[in-house]
Amino acid sequence: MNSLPQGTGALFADPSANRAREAFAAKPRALCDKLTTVADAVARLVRDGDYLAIGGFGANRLPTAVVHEVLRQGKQDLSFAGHTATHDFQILCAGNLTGRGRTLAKVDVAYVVGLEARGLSPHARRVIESGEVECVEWSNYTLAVRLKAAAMGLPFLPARSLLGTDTFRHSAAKVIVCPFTGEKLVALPALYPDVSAIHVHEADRYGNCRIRGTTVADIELARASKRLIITCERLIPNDEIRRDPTRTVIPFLCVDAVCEVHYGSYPGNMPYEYFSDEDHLRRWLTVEKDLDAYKRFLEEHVYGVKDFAEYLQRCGGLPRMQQLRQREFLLDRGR
Amino acid sequence: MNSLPQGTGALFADPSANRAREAFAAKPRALCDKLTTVADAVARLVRDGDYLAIGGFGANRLPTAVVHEVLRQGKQDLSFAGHTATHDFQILCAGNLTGRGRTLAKVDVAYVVGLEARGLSPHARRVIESGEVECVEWSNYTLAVRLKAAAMGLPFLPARSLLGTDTFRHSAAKVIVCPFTGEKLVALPALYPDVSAIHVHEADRYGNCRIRGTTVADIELARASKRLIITCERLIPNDEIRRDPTRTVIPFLCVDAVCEVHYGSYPGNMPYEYFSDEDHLRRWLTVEKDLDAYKRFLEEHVYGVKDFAEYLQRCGGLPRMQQLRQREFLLDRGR
Amino acid sequence: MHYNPMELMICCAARLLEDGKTAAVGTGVPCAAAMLAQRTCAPHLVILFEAGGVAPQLPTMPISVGDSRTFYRGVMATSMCDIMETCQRGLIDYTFLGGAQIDAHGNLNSTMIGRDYARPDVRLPGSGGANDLASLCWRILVVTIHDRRRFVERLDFLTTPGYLSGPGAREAAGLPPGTGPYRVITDLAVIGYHEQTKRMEVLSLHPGVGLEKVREATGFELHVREPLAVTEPPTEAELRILREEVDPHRYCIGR
Amino acid sequence: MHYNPMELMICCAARLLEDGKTAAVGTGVPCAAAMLAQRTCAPHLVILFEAGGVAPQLPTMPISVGDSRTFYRGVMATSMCDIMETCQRGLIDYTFLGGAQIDAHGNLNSTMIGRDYARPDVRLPGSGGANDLASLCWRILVVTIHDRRRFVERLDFLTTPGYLSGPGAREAAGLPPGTGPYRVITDLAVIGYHEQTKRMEVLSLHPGVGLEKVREATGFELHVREPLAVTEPPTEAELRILREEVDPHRYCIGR
Repeated sequence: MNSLPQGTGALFADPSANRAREAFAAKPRALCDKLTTVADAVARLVRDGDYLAIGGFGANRLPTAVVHEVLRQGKQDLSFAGHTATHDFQILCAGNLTGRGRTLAKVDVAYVVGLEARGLSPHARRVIESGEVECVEWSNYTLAVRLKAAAMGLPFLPARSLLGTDTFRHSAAKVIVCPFTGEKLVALPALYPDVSAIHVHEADRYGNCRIRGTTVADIELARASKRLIITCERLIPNDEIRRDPTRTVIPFLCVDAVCEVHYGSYPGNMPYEYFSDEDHLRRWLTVEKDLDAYKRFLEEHVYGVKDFAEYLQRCGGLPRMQQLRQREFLLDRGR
Repeated sequence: MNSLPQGTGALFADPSANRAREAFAAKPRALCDKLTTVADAVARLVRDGDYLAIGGFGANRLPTAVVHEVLRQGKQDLSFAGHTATHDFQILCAGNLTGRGRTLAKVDVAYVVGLEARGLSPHARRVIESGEVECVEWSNYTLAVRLKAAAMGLPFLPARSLLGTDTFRHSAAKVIVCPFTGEKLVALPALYPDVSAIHVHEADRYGNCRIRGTTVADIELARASKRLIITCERLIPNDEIRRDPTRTVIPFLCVDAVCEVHYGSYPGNMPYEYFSDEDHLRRWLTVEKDLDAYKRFLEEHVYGVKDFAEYLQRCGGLPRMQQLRQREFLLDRGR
Repeated sequence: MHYNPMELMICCAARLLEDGKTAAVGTGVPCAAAMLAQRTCAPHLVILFEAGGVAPQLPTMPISVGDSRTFYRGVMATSMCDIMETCQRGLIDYTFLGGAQIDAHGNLNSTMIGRDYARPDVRLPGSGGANDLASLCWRILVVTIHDRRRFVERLDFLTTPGYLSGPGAREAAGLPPGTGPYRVITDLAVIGYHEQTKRMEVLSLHPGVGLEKVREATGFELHVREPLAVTEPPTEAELRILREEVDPHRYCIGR
Repeated sequence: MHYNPMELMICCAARLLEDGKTAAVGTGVPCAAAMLAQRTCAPHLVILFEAGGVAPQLPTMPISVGDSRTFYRGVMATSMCDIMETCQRGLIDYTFLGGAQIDAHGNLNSTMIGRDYARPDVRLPGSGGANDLASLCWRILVVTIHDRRRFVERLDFLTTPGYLSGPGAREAAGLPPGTGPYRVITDLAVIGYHEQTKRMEVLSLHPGVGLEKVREATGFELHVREPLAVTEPPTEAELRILREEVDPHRYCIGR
C-alpha cells in the first residue's frame, strides 16, 4: 500500500471535513438581507492570505467587479483556484510585480496564464515565470472534483484522471485502490475555499440564485466555500424565487453577500445577456506587453476608478453593452 | 488497515467502473427516436434477474405504469434498489407469494415495506418476513451515494453516515480512512442498475427530460443505469428542449425508451400536476390484509387490465384525475 | 385550557427549536413542531425535507417527505444528495427522528423486531434517511410515545446512531464530532442526556406525571437531573396556533 | 481545387469521426472538424463541450469552450462535472487535443517549457481539461503543426497522458482500459499508433509530402505502415461547406 504513487505538491487549503464543519456551523442560516456593495462585500469577506476561488468558466459568467475590487483594496498573499481561470487570473496577476505588493502567493493550476484561443497573457506569464507564485498542478475536472468533495462535506473524492502524468506528480493527489474492485483511482483532497465570488443571472436579497446556461463548477463552488459573494445581473423579489423553486441552483444558506452588478461579467460573456468584448480583451493582452503601459492602463481602468460602473463607462458604457447584447443574440448577423 | 470494520451484506450488482464502461460503450449515442409503449419498453429492456431501480421518492413522481407492466409481464428474480420505495415496492411485492413465481429476489433496503405516514404494507411485510427475499441494509443517502458513484463512473464513493450501526453491519459497505486527513469514512460501492424507470414532467422523443420540483436521486439514477425507461406526463418537441437547455436534467444519452403516460405517477403525487390519491392508496393497504382479496384486487387493477390507461379508468378516470389536480393546486381549499 | 398528550409533545418539541437555525424534518409530529415553532418562538427557523425541499411555506401538513407540499413556495427544490450533503457539511442544526425502539444512549431501531435478521418477526421500513440525518445533523430530537416496548435495554437492531455504546463512541466510529442526541420528548417527560455517561436523563416531568410512572415505562436505568422540573404546559397561544393554523384537520393532534 | 494545410487538416480530422458517436471538442480546429463532420460523414455526431454544453446547433465558432455558443440550442446546458463524468462513465468516443509538445507515445505537454518547474522558461496554461479528456474518452485525436519543436523525444512536462511509457502503461497507472491515442493529424501526414509498441506510425502522407520531410520534422523515430498511403485531399464539397458554413469568417482556416 505504501508504494502507491503520490504527488509532491503542497496543499494550500485544509481538506479536513471536521474543521470545515466547524466553519459552516458558525455560518448564519436565517433568511436575512445580504444586499450590499461590492466594496463592502470585498472589504468584509476577503482577507489577506485567504484562499480565493472565482466562478464561471474562462471569461464567461465572470464576477469581474469582485476581482477588480480585490485589486483596488490591495488584498495580499492570496491563494487561488486556477480552474479555467482566464481573464480573472489575468486581472489578479495585475496585483503582482506592479509595485503594489503581491496579490497572488499560491495557485492551484488547472488552467491559468492563457485566455483560450485569444493567446497567453504576457503579464501572467511574467508573474508565474518570476517564481514568486507557488504553483501546484491539477486539471479542470480534478480541481472541480476537489470542490465537489468539499460541497459534499468530505475530505476527499476519487476520480480516474491525472494518473501516470507529471501533472499528477506536481499535484497533491494520491493514488488509492478501490476497496471493492481493486481499481486504481486518484484521491483528490477536498478544497474548501475561504472565500469565493460567483456571478449569476438573478438572485434575491437572501442569496437564492438562478443561473441560465452551463453552471460549470459553480453549484459545487457555492457549497464548498466558507464565505461566498454573489454578484447578479438582476436582483429579483423573493416571491419570484418562491414561484419556481426548481430554478434555484444556489440556496441562501451558502451566501454571505449579494451585490447587484449589471453587466457584471463584462468584458466576459454572460449567456442570454451579452457577448464578450473581444476588442477590450485583445487590448488588455496587447497593453500587458509593456509593463509601464500596463500600469497606466490599470490605473485608468481599475485603480483609478471608484467602482465597476465607472469601469464600464470607460469601456464604452451602455452603447457598447447594447452592441454586445446584439452580438449575444446574433442580431448583428441579420437575425 | 485490516482491522477496519466492514459490512457483511452481499453486493447485488457489480461495482466495477471498468465493466460499467464496457456496458456504456455499447449504448447508442445518436439522437434517435425512442418513443414507444410501456409494454414494449418493459419487454425489451427489463430482463429476468435484472437489478431494477425506480425513480421518484415514495409515491411521488413514480413511474407506476412501468412497475405495473413488470408485474403483468411476469418478470422474475429481480434485484431492487429500495431507495425510499413505498408504493413501487408494494406493487412489486405483489409478484411474490401470489402464485406468480417470484418477482423480487434481492433488495437493497433503505426504506421499504412502509408507505410513510400511511402505515406498513401487510403484503410487503409478508414477503420480507417469509425470508424469500434476500435483504441488505443501507440508508436513503448512502443508497443515493451508491448511485452517484455510478453516475460519476467510479467504483465507490465515501460518505460520513452509516458508521457504528447495525445498518452498516448488514450493508456491504467498508470503513476506510481518508488518505489526507485520517478521518474515518464509509466507502460505498457504486450501484449500476441494469435497468431503471423514471417518471418526468416533459421529455422529447430522444429522451431529453425536464423535471419540476425535487429531483430526489433521479439525476444520479438516470446516469447510473445501464438501461433507462422514461415515462413522461407530456411529450414535447425537441425544439422546445433546445429553446431552454438549462431545464434539461436528463440528457438523451442516458435514455433507451420514452413513453408518454398521462397521469403516470397515479396514485402518487406529481408535483405541479396532481396530488396523490390517498383513498386508493388506503384501499390498497386495506385489501392486502387478506391474501385472497388482494389477489382479486390485483386481477382487477393490474393483471386483468391491458394497460395503465385502463387502470386509470378503473380508478375513476378523468373525473378523479380532475379532483386530484384541484387538490394539488389547493383549489379544493377555496383558493 | 385542556390539551392532549400529543399537543403537549408538539409544543415541547417546538420550544426546543432556536430561532434562525435549520431543521431537517419529516412528516407528522416533527413537521407540526417546526411549523408551530415558526409561528411562535422561531420565526426564522429554516426547515428542509430530505427529498429536496428547502424553506417551503407549507400550506398544509405534507403526507410524504417528498410530496409537493414539501417545496410549496420553497426557496429551492433540489435533490436528496444536496440536502444530505448540506447536513454533511454541518449546516443543519436539528433533526427529528422516531423509531420502534430506543435505548438509553438514544440509538434507534426502525428496521426489524425479532432475533433473526433473515426472518424477522416484524419487518419495519429500515433506516430511510434517519441514519444519515442522525449521523450528520448537529442535534437529534426524538418524539415518541413512552412505554417499555419502545424504551428498551437492548435494541433488536441498531438502525440509527444515538451515542452508540456511550461517550466517545460516535467519534471513534468516524461520525462527525460534536453531533448526537439532544432531547427525547415523550408523552410523560422531556429527557436529555447525561454529560458524562451519554445516557438518558429526565429533565422535566409533564404535569401530573410522577417519576415512578416514567421509570415503569422505561426498560433501562434513567438518570434524573436535580432539581427535576415540571414541563411548562402549552400556552393558549400555542394551542390556538397549533389547532387553527398548523393542524386544522387534526392529522397529528388527533380528534 | 486549391486548399491550404489547415483546411486539409480539418478535413482529415472530420473524416475520422464516425456517425452516431460522441466527441468532446474545444474551440478552433477541433470544433471546425466536428462541425464539418456533422455536415458530411457524420450527421448524427454528438458534440459536447467540457464547460457543460451538450449537442448545440452551433451558430458560429465559439471563442471559448464555455461561451454561450457552446450550448446554443443545445439539448442540455449542464456542469463541467456532468460532462467529465459522462466521459468517465465511458460514453464519449472522441476527444480532440493539442499541446506545445508531443512525444512518440502521444503524451502531450501544455504546462511549461524549461527544465525547472518552479522557474519555467515559458509558462503555459496547464492541463485545462486535456488530462481529463485524454484519460476518460475512448479515443484521443491530436491536430497539430508538425515540426521538431513540437514532436520531441522527451517532453519538458508530461501534462496529458498518451500511451505514457508504452504498452500497458495506461492500465498500470489506473487509467480506464481500452482508452488512448488514436490519430495525430498534422500539416504533413496522418499518423496512428503501432499496435505493439504504441509509438507513432505514419499512415498516410499528405499530397506532395515525402517521408523524409516528415522524419526531419520529427524528433523521434517513426514507424511507417506499409504500404504508405497518400492522404485523400479535401473534396470540393468538403471545402465548400468548410468555407461557407463552418468557418465563413476564416477564424481557423485563415485568409
